[in-house]
Amino acid sequence: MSRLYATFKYTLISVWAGFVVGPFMWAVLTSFKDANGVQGGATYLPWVQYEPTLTGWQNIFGGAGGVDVVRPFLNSAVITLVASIISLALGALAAYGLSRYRFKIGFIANSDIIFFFVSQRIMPPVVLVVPFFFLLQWANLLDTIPGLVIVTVALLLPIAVWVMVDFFNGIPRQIDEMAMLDGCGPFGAFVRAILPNSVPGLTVAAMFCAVFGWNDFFFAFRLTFTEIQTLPQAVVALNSSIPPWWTLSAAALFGMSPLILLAVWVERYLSKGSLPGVIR
Amino acid sequence: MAQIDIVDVGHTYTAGAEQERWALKPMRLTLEAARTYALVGPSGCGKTTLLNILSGLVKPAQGRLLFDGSDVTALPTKARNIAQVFQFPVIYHSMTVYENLAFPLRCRRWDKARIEARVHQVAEALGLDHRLRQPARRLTADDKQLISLGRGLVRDDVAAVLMDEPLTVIDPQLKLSLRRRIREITEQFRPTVVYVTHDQYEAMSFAQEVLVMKDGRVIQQGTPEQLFEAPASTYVGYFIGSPAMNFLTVERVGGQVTLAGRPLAMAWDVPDAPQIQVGVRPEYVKIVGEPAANVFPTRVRGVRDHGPQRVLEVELAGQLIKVKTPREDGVPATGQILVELPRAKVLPYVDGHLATTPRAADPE
Amino acid sequence: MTLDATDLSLTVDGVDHLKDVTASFQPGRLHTVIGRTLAGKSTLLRVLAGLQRVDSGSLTRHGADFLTTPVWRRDTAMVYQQFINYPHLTVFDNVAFPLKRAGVARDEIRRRVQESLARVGLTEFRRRRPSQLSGGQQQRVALARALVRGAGILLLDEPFANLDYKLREQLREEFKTLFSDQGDAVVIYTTTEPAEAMMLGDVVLVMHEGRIIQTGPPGEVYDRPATTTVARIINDPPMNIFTGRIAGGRIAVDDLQVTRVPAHLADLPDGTYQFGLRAPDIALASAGLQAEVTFVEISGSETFVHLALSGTGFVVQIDGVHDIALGDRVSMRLRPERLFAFDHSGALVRSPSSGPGSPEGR
Amino acid sequence: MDGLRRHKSMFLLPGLLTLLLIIVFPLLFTIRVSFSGWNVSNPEMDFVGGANYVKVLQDSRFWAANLRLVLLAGGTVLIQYLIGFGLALLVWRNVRARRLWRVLFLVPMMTTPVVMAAVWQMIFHESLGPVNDMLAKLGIAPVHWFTEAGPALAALMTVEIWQWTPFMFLLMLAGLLSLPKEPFLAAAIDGAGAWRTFWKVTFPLMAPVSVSAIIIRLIEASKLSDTVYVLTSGGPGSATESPGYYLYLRGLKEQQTGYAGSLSLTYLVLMVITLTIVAALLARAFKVPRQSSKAKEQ
Amino acid sequence: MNRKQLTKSLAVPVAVLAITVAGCSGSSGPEQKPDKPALFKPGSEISYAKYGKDYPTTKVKDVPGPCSYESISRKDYSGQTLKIISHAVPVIGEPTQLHARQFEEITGAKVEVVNVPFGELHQKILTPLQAGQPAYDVMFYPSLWIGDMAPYLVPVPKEYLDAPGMKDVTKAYLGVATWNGKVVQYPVDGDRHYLKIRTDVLADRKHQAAYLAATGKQLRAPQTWAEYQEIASFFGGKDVDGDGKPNFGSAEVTKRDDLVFSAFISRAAPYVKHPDVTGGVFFDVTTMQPLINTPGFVRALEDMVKAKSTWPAGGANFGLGDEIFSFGGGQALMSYSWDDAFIQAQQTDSRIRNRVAAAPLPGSAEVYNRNTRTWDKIQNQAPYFTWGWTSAVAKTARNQKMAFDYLCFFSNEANTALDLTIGRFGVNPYRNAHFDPGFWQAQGWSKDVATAYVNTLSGMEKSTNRVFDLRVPGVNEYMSSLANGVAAALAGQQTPQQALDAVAKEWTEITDRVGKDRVQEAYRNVVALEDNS
Repeated sequence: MSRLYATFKYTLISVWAGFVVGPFMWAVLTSFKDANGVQGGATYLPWVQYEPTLTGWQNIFGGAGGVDVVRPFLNSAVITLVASIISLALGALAAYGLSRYRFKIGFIANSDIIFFFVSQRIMPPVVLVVPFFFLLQWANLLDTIPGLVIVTVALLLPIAVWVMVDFFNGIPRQIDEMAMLDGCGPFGAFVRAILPNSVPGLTVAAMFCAVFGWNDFFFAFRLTFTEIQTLPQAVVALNSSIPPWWTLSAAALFGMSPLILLAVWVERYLSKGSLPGVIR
Repeated sequence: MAQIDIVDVGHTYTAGAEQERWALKPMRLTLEAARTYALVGPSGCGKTTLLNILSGLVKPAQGRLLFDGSDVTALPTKARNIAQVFQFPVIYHSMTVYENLAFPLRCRRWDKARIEARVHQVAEALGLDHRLRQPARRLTADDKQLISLGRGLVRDDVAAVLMDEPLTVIDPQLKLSLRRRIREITEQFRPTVVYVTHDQYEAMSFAQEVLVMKDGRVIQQGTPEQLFEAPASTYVGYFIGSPAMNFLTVERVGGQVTLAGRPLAMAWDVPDAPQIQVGVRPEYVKIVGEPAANVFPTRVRGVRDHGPQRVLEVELAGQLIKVKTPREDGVPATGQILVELPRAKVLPYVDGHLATTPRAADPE
Repeated sequence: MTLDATDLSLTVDGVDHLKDVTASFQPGRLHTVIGRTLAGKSTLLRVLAGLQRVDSGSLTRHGADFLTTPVWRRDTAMVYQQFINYPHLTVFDNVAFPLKRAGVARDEIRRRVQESLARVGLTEFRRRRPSQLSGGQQQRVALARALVRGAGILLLDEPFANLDYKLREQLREEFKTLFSDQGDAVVIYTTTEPAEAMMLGDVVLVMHEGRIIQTGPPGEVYDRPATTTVARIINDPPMNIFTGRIAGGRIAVDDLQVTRVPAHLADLPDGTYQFGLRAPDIALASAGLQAEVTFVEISGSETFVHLALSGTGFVVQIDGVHDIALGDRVSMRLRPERLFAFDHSGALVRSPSSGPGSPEGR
Repeated sequence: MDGLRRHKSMFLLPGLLTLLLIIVFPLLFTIRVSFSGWNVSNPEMDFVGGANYVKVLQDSRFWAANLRLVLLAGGTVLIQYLIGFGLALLVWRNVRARRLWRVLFLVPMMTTPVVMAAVWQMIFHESLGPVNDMLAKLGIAPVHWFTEAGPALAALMTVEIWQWTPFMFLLMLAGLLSLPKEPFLAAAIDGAGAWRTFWKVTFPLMAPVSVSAIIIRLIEASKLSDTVYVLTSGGPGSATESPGYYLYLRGLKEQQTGYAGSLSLTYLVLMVITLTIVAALLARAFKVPRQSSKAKEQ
Repeated sequence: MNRKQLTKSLAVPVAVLAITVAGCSGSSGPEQKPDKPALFKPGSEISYAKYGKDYPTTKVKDVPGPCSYESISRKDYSGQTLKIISHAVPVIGEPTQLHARQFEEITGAKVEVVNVPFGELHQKILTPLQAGQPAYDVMFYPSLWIGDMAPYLVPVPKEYLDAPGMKDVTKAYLGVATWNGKVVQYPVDGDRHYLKIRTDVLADRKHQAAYLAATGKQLRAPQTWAEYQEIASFFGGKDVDGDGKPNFGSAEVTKRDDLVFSAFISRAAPYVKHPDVTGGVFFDVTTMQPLINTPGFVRALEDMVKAKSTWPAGGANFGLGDEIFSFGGGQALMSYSWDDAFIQAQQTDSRIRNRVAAAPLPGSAEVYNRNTRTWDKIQNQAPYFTWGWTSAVAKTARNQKMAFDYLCFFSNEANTALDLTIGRFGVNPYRNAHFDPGFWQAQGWSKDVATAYVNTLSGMEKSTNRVFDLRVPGVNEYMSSLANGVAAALAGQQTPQQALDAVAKEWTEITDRVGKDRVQEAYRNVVALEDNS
C-alpha cells in the first residue's frame, strides 16, 4: 500500500467519521446551552462563546420545564423487548417452517408466503394507523403496552422472518432429521437441535427488531393518549413552536444511548465473524 | 516453468516457538522444472503451509525460496509468476470462458491477436474450445477447475502451477475423468506442478514424484513405485498401500535375523540395533504348500472379501499380518497355513526408519 | 421383525428416484445397498426413515404399516455421509441425546454413553464439540450416537465416503466389530464401493436408476452379476465390457481375434455377445495384443492401467505400484477362463463360476 | 421432509395468522374506506363510489410527490450504496483502529429518525445553525436550507444518507467479510491490479448482496415521511413532500380518511409494481445468477 | 352475502364496539371525597422559584376565591387520575405540566400530561373524541377549533362561571369561548396579533435622520403595511444595533405547518375588513361563497411575497419559535404575532429588555369593498383576534369536577400573574386586570414599554373593526388549505392570485364536505362577533 493511498484512505475515513459525529457533537453542545446560548447564532466553545448550563439535562430528569424521559424510556424498553421476543419466536417458527417444508395452498407456494411476510415492510405506516386505531379500540387496548406490542409485532415480524429464513436455509437439514430420528417430534427437533444453533441468526434478527422497535414513533404516537409514552414521543413532545433546543438535545442523546451501545455490540459480533454468514 | 529450490525454509505461526513445534520444520528441497510433484500427508502435516509459502501467501519464518535461482522469498504472489488451482473452483463470474482464459494475458497487456491465438490453443487442450462464448459461471465444477488451470497455462512463462486439493468438490463420478484430463494437459504443457492432496491415490496417480509429509517434515520423496517398494519409514509403509505394509518385530541372533525362532533371510544387511522390525507388503506374502526357507507357519484369524482379492489376517509368531490372495484361490480350508516372506521383499526397519537405503530427503 | 418394502415408487420432476422397489430387510443382518451416485440409495434410506414420502407402494414392519409411522417413532438410527452431529453439544451430549429423548435414567445414560465412546475410541474427546474434531472423529461420534440406542433399524448412508482412504480403511475394519452386537437390528448400509459391499454385507442389493436390479449374498452377486450394469457396479474398476463374436472357436472384437473360446463358454452358439472381463483378469505380458496406455491410476496397492485396443478401452489391474508412462505401447493378455458372457440386452448368459451348459438366471 | 405434512402448519401458522390478523383488517378497512367520504367532520363509512379515485388521478401534488420519491429514494439509496460499499471496502481490512471506525459508521442507523431529524433541523437552521455559520466563515452566502426547493431537497437527502448509509455499510461489510479468499488470490496470481480486481472479482461477488441490500433499502426509503415531517414539513411549498408525508397530511393531519385511503391504495399498488420491476432490473444489471444467491461455489 | 353487507359487516362491529367500550369505561362514576384541611393560608405568597432556576423568583399573593391555592388545596383527589393533552413543551405545554405537578401536590390527584407538537394536536384530540374513546379529560388547544370540538365538550358549570377570575375575562375572550350561547371552553389565554418594534433603532435619532435622508419620510412605528415594508427593507442586512451581527427588518411566522395562516390574516385584515361592510371576511355568510381570493387577500399575499427580502436567513420557513428567537434575540427589528416574542424580549436576562415597544398592527391606506368591488381610499385598521390557547373538559371525563378544578386552578389569579411573565409559556393577557401598566412595571418593565403594551392590547379590545378566527367545523382543513396556498406563493411555485384561487376552490369543496349548513350556522356566530362589536 503506497503512502499516497494510505493518506487518501484515512482522509476519506476521517471525513465520513466527521460527518457521522457532527450531529452528535452539535447535540451535545446544544444540550448544555440555554435560550441565550442559542438565539444569538451558532456558538461552539463552552465558557468562551456561551455559558454552559445543565438545564436541558435537568429538564428531562424530572425538571418542571421538561418532559420526563425515564418512564418513556422504560416503556420503550418493555415494548421493544416484548415485541422483539414475540416477533422472534413467531418469526423463527414461521421461518423454520418455510425453510424446511413445502407449502402449497392453491397457487401459493413458499416463496410467495415469504414474499407476503417481507412485503409488509412496503406498507406505508399511514395506511395502517387508522385501522389499527379502531382495531385496538375494539380490543380495548388503546394507550396500553399490550396494544403497542401487538402493533410493533406487525412491524417486526417480517424482519424476523426475512433474516431467519435465510439463516435456517444455511443449517443442514440433516440436523433436524437426525433429531427426529433420535426421537424428537418436529417441534422438539426445532427447539432442541435447531434453535441452539441459531444464535447468530437470532442475534441479527434481534438487532434489527431492536432498531426498528425502539425507533418507532409513528404508531406509538397515534395509538396512545396519556398512559403510555415512548421515548421518541417524549422527545417529540419538546418539538414545540418555541423549541427548547437544549432539552430536546439532551432528550435525543439520552434516547439514543441504548442503541449506540447496540452498535458496539453488533460490531463485536461482526468482527468475531458470526455475523457475515447470516446476512447474505 | 522453473526449478524451485527450497533452501532451509521453515515456518511457525506462533512467534518464538521452539523449532520442534514449527508447522514446517526447516527443509531443503529441489523441485525440478517440468516435473509433477504431489505433496501428500494427513491434515496438519504442513503441506498447505508449504504450498502457501510457494504461492507467497505465507512468508516463511526462515529460509529462502528460489525460482530458477532467483530469490523470490520476499516477493508478493503477484510478482512470482505462478498459477494456482484451488479447492473451490475460482472463476470470474461476470466473464465468459474466453474472457476468463484471456484475463491473465490482458493483465499483462498482450496484444489482441496474440491473446486470441494463445487462448484458443489452451482452450483446445482443455476441451473447452467450443464453449468459449459461454458465461463461465454456467459451467460445471470440473470444467471450472479446468478454466482455473487454463488461466495458468495461457501464460507460457509460468514458473509453477500449484494445485490445492483440486478434486475436493468434484462429484465422485467426475473425479477420475477430471484427474485424467488434468494429467493429460500437464503432460502436454509440461509446467512444474505442485499438487497438494491428502489422498494417496490421487497423489500417486497424478505425480511423477510424491513427497510424503508428516509433522512438518518431508519424510520421503520418490516416485510412487519407490514409495511402495521401499517406504523410508514405517509411517510411509502404513500410509502408502492398502492394506498397509505388515511390520513384524524380529530378533537378532548373532548376525541373523530370526522370526519365531526361525531364520529370516533378507536381501539387505541388517544393522545392529536393539529393536528391529521387518516390513513386508501383504501383496508379497505368499501362501505356500511346503515348508522352505523363509516359510513360516501361521494361524488364520480372519478373512475379508474385497472382490477380486481376499485379505487374510493371519497370526505369525504372535503377531498379526495381512496376506492378499486372489479370489480364485479360495479360502484355505484349514486354520493353519504356511506363508512365505520373499527374501527380496522383506525390508528391515530400525526406530521406524528403513535401515538399508539412505533416507531420502530427511532433513538433518 | 422384518422390514418389508413393496413396490415403493417416487417420481420427482419426471425423474424416477424410486421405481417399484421391493425388498425384505431381515433382522440381525447387514444389508449393503450398492449403486452409483444418485441411483436412489439415499432416497430409499430416507423413505425407510420416514423422512421422505413416496408416491406409491407400501412399507411394513412386523407386518404392520410403517409408512404412516412418524420418524420419531420408527426406532431408527441413521448415519449420514456428511459428518452430521449437533454442533452445539459436546461429544458426550451428542451421544446422550437420543437416550435423553427416550427417557433413559441418568446413570444408565452415563454408563451407555461412556461405553459407546470407548468403543469408537473417543473417550478422551467427550468434552469437545464436533467442530473441534477431525472428520474421522466426527463420524465416529455419529456412529456412537447411532449405536448407543440399540435402535431396531440402523441406516448408514455412505458413512465413510467423505473420509480419506486410510481412515476409510480403518473404520471399515472396525465396522463389523462395532455392529456385531446390534442383535436383531435391521442394518442397511449404502455404498458406491464394491469392496465395502463385499466386505461388510450379509446381503447385497444393487440399485440403478431407482430400481433394485439384483439382490443376493455378496459372493453370489459378485460371481454371477445378472446384467452388465450389475457387473460394472459391483467391480472396481468397473468390469471391462466389450462386444465380440463367437465364431469358429475364437472370440473376435471387430476383426481382431482376441482369444480362444474358453471351456465354460464352449457350448454357446456362435453369434454376437457382450463379454465381461474384470480388470485383474487381464495381464500385461511380453507378447499379446498391442495396446496403448491412455491413463494410469494407482489405487492403494494396485495399479490400474487404462489401455486402448483399437478403439475399445480396457482397464487392467496389476498388483503393486508401477511407474508406467502414458502413451507407452504394451502387450496385454486376456484370461479367457475368466470371461463373462452377456446377451445383447445385457443379461448374463454364462459366468466363469458356472460350468458349461448350466444356464444362468435368477 | 415431505413425510411430515401434518406437522408443518404448526410452524408457519402462528406467525402467518398473527400477521394476517394484524394486517388483513387494516387492508380491508382501507379498501372499504377508500370508497367512502369519511373525513374529519363526517366520520362515517358512507359510499361515494369511485369519486376518491377520480380525485387521486387529478391530484397533481400526489403525482408530483411520487415523481419526487423516485429522486429521493432512488438518489439517496444509490448514494448510500456507493458510500456504504466504499466505506465497507475502506475498513474491510488493513486499517488502523478498525473497530472504532466500524462502530462509528454503524451508529447513525441506530438512532431514531424523528429525533435525529429534530437535531438536523437545528443544524441546518438558516440563521442559528452551524452549517450556515461555517459557510459564512468561509465567505459563502447562507444557504436557504428550508426555504428554497433545491437546498431543502439536498438537506433532506443529506439526512437520509446520514441515517441509512450505515445500513448499507453493515450489509456490504458483512458481505465482504463472508467472501472467500481464493478469488482474490487468483486475481493476484493472474496479475490483476487493484482496480481490475475490484471490478472483476469484488464487485461481481458482491452482486447478490448488493441487490438485496438495495432492494431492502428502496422498500424502506419509499416510506420516507418521518424525516420530512420533522425536517421540512414538505416545504418550501410542497417541494419536499414525499408520498408518505402527503398521505400523512391528507389522512391524519387533515383527516380526510376516505380520500387518504384511496391515495394509500393507489400508492401501494404503484410501489409493489415499481419495486418488482426494479428488483428484476437490478438482478439483470448486476448479473446475479438466478439459481443461487450465494457467492461461493458449492 | 353481497358486497354491501360485507362492507357493513366490517364497519358495524367497529362502530358498535367503539360505542360499547366508550359506554362501559365512562360509566364508573367519580368518587367524591370530603374536603381536607387547606395547605395554604389565604393570601400566602406564591412563587415558582422552587421548581428550578428556569423560573422567575417573582412572588405574588394568592388571591382568595374558589380557584385559589387555598381553596383547591382543600380538595382531596387522591387515588384519582386526570388525563390531559396539551401542546408541546414549553408553549402552553410547560404551564400545563407545571400546574399539573402543583395540582398533584395539593390535591393528591395523579395527573398524566401528554405533550404533542402543534401539527398533531388537532387529530390527536379529535380522533378519540369522534371514536368515543375516553382518552383525555382535559384538553388544551387553539380556541378556533371550537367548531370541531364543541359537540364533545362539557359546558363550564355555573359555579366556575361565577368565580371572580372568570368574571374578569374580557368580553372578547369570553365570546371566543362561547358556542351556541354556552361557554364550552375555559379561557386560559388571550391572544391577538400586534406589532413589535425595536425602539433602540426606530426611535434613535441617528437612524431617524438617516432614514429621512434616504426616503424623505419620518421613521416611526409603521402605520401601514407599505410603511412596514419600507422600514424593514431599509434596515435589512445591516448591523444597526451594534452587536456585531447583521439585523433584519422583519421576522414573520411563515412555516406552512406552523401558523403561517395567522400571519397572513394579520397582513390581510386591513385590506379586507371594511368598516362599512358586514357579513363576513372569509365567506359571504349568506351564500358561503369563499372570499379568500378577492383582491384584498391577494394584495396581502403579494405584500408578503415582497417582504421575503427583508427576512433573515430561513425567514421563509420560520415557525413561531424562530420568530420569537429572531425578534426576542435581537436579530429582527420588527415582527408581528402573539405576545411571546415581546415577553421574551422583556425577560430579565434579555439583551434588548426595555428597548422594545408594542404597537397596533399596521393598517392600510385603502380597503377593498366587496359590495362595490372597489378599493376605498380610507385609513383602515383591523385588529386580528387570532385564536389563543384555550382549554376544555371532555364529556367522557371521569371526574368532571376535578377537571374543572384543575382548569380553575391553572388560571387562578396568582398563577396567571406569574405565567404572563414567562414568555415561553404562551399565556397572554385575557382579563381586564391584566391591562394595568402597574402590573407590568412591577415586573421590571419601564413605564413607557408597559404603557404602550397595555394601550395596544386594550385598544384592540375597544376597536370596532375587528377580525376573528374562522371558528367553524373543519377549521383546520380550511386553514391547512390556506397555509398550502400561502406557502406555494412564498415558495414561488404559484402567483398569489393562482394560489388563492386554488384555496378558494378547495374551501368550497371543504364546505360541501363538512356540510354547508353546519359551516354557515357556525360562521354566523363569528360574523355576529365581528359585526356587533
